[in-house]
Amino acid sequence: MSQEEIAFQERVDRGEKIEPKEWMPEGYRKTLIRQIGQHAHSEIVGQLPEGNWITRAPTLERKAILLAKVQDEAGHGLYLYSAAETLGVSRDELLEKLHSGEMKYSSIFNYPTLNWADMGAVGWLVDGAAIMNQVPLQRTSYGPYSRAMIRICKEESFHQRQGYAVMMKMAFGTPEQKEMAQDALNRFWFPALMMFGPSDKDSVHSAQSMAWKIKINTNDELRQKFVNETVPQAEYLGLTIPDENLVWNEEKQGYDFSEPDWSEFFEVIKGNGPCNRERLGARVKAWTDGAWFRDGLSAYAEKAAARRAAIVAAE
Amino acid sequence: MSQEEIAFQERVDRGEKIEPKEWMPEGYRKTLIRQIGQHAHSEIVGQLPEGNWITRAPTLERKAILLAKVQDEAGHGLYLYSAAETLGVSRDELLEKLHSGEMKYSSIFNYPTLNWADMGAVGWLVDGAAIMNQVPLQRTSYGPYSRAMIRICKEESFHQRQGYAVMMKMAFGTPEQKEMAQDALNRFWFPALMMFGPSDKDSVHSAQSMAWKIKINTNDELRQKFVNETVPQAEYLGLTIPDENLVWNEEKQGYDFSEPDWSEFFEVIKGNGPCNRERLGARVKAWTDGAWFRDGLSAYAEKAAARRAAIVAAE
Amino acid sequence: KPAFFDWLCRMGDNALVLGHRTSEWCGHGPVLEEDIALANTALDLIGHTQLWLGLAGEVEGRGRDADQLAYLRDAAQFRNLLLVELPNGDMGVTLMREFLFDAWHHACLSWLIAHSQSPRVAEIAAKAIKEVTYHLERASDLVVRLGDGSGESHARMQAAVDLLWPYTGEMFKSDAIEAELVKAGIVPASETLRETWERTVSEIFEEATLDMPEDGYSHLGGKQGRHTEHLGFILAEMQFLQRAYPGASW
Amino acid sequence: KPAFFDWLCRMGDNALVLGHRTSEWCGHGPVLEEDIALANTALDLIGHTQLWLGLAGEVEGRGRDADQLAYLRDAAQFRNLLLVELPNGDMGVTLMREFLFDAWHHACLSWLIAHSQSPRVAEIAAKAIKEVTYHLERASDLVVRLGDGSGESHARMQAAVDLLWPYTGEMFKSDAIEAELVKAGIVPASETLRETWERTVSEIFEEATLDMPEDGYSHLGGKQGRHTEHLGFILAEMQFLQRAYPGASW
Repeated sequence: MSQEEIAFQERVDRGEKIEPKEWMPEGYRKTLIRQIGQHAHSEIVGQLPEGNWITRAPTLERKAILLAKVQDEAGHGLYLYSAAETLGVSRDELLEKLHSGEMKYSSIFNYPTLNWADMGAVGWLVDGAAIMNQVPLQRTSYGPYSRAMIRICKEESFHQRQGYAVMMKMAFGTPEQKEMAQDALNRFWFPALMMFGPSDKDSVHSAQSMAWKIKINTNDELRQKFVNETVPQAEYLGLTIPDENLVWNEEKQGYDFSEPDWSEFFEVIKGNGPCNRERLGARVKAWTDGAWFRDGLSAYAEKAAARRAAIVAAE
Repeated sequence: MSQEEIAFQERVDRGEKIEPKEWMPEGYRKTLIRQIGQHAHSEIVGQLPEGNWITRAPTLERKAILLAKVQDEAGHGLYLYSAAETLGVSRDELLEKLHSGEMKYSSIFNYPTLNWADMGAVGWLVDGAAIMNQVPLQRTSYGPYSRAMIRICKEESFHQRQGYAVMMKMAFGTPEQKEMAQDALNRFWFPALMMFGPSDKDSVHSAQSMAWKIKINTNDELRQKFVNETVPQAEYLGLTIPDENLVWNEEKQGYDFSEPDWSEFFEVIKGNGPCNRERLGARVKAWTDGAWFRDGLSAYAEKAAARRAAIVAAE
Repeated sequence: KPAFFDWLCRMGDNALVLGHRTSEWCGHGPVLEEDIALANTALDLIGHTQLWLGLAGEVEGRGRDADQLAYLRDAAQFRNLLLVELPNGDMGVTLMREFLFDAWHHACLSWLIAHSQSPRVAEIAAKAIKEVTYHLERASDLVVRLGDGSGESHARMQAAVDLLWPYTGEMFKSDAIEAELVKAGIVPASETLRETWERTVSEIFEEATLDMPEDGYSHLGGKQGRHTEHLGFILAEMQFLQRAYPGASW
Repeated sequence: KPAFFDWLCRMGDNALVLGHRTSEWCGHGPVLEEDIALANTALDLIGHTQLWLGLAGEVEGRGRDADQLAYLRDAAQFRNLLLVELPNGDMGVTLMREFLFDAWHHACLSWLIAHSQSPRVAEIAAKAIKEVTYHLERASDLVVRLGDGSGESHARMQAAVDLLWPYTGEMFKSDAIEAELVKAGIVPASETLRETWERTVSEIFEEATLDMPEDGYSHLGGKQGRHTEHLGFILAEMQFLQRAYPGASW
């Protein structure tokens, strides 16, 4: 380790925030760009599964709540691309990598939303798992990232409560509604557990990321925490977690549970999830169809600048 | 009149059929091409207003009947383009003129179909008016046209009965259904009357067409006949014809009725009907999007012909 | 009273149907800022729907609330302008429609705030106008920038104008229902809003280098429940859950 | 019996949903002959739907007829293959889907006619196979002509294959419901149909100069009621009138 690297690590260890213009190791920068970019992409792709139900929301209030939520997600994307930009990468560069498949987004968004209870399950389980991942990141070492996470976590926990509220309406509703709620839980349970990533035992990057405080907890710790918090919530709803091996372990003061099917996880990452083609396709289409719009705005901006320059020159 | 023209007119007057390879006046040929082509175009554009409800047909049986009907219309288009082809104009030439707006189709198809009773009203009133126009044309002087009309009239009268059956279900159904039936009648009554065209008093072409037996009755005769037959049918349904001036005229043994709003008729012909843009747009899009399909089939046909030729040559 | 109910449905249905169309863009916008702005616009419009249809239900006095009016009427009972139910087309058509509607919407709400004899109507208008003012500013700004942008963006915006223009006449067309309420001083006569609208539109079009078409044929009927073929499909989608699970609570 | 009901819904729902998708082309085909052929295919499929769902209703014994099953079940109760609910895409995708499905459909009906221990099932299959034989011939012919046609038509047909291939595996995937009926000799085990299907497909693809993709990941779930996001929209449209006017007679 160079002197600079040692000094950097000491700052991190002391809990100081690293700010954009300060020196940082190239690996730190790269890892952050990947992590923040992937998170930003997840927010914007994450508009789609819920966007799928906006036109079919069952009441005006639910429609408004869902619109507000999807709007928040786009807003989170904006914060995060801005945070990534402080590391020297533009939003357009990151989007290009998303569209080419070079960068990923969270695999959870490759699952379809098939009934209205999915709007509950996504809020409750998907946002719930996201928060579990993100709360510790409020203490991450990179200042802009940490501040973005504080803002995002506040809104996400609001989304999670709204999701749980939808789940309650469904689980305590008509028999058909309860069936939809159970169906949603059945389909989202294991994908939600996968959101924490495979066990860190198998991950090479984790140790370095934890030293840099880009990653705060291990995947397994967070997954366990998520299960512990979620099981009683499911019980309250009267729904059954689709895992026969789920049982309280008095000794570890937590639940034992089945591992998700990691082969499915890797298939989805490879592009074979139920909706990979649709999700990425929708974003690429939006970008391609929107080229004339962006070009038009740029052309106007150039003309306007030229006009201003002409006025200044004439004065 | 030349000798040929006199001889031709005498054949027509004797009730002989004119066949494709026989001599005919250029005006006769042109008028027939326009009339048959326009009728063919009407059949294929006429798929669209009813096609609009196929995916929403309320029972499997109704869906099947509607599919069969739309299929028949395409079939009628096929007969009629074939009849036109005997006059030396290809289907593709005629379609090009449809797509460019040079040739017209029946204005009635520029009205929208807005509720399920419209499937009844279209069959009852639109096919009804079409039949009224077409039945005399079975006796038209041009052989292929006459034979096409015989075939078409048989199917159209079947369609009209099916349309009336839908109307009965709706008119004798729930209050909402009856309301839809009345609404459909309100919207289609005057457009159906317009299908016979403006009064022949104002038409320059009519006299010549009638001499050639391309046109058999005047527009006003047919319109009167249609009203006389349709009013009792509406009464049976318990529906009100949207015309305050409609009254039985003992003397002429027919109904007096209001003229349709001919300014609307001419607006629709000019392209300003409620659906002109959608209808013609849909056909042009189908044709444009289908170019690769037609080209692919042609390319295969050429290759296949070349292969056959090569085999013959090798033998 | 039936006239008042009908007119309130016109206001509410405009907001509902335009909100629906706008929300179809969610997640499919040309830039992230547009995704946000479009979702926000849709959200505002759904909020207005709740206010107008809520009052409509009260006025009707048959116990229907805003949700029941939104979800349990069929197309022929809808009273929105044809303009708002047209398909989105490209972003140029969507923005142009938004602009043409907002310019009318703003003029209408302004009148209601200043003159309506119904305090409830004036109150809703006062709430809605803040958001509509913003919608109009945003749409105007984009119409100018895209109209006076690249060759392609100009061409698309002009094509959007030409496509939508025949649907604008309906905004200024009165009927008997309106006349009754005009007499009561509750609503403006439609034609009185035309001047303000035309001023807004012509100013922005001039800045945007867009041509204002000649007034020609107007498509009419939406306010009386005679719609385009598009509305039925919108409602089939929008109303599915309420229709399929009657009486459920969501 | 619940297994039999479920399997009959699989057959009926395939026909219903593919019929729906096919009917979306009505009036929009690339040549008039296609307009006719597509309407005819859709019509046949709706006919099959009536037979299969009619029997399903009888087997269920709760008084539901084919219409009630078609119009009053929500997506999770539908049992069709994912393949048939995918959007139509271009005519290449539509024809390729038709061909891949027909090749399976024909093999399945042939087995049922020859071997099913249920006379009712064999009887329906015997009725349906005449039309399906024609569908398969027509689709095969067009796949060959377009695959071996122009450069563009070849490219489009190959793109259609690549798009649809991951949805074909589901046709040959058994489950517990099927196993029960296989044991009773009523239906074929799905995997036994693969050989015939692959022979048909590979022969036609060879003639069409199309590449058969490697078998890879298969999208599953339709037969168990876990669909794509598309089915919900299909049903919202298809079922609107029955949902909006419960109990009316049409």
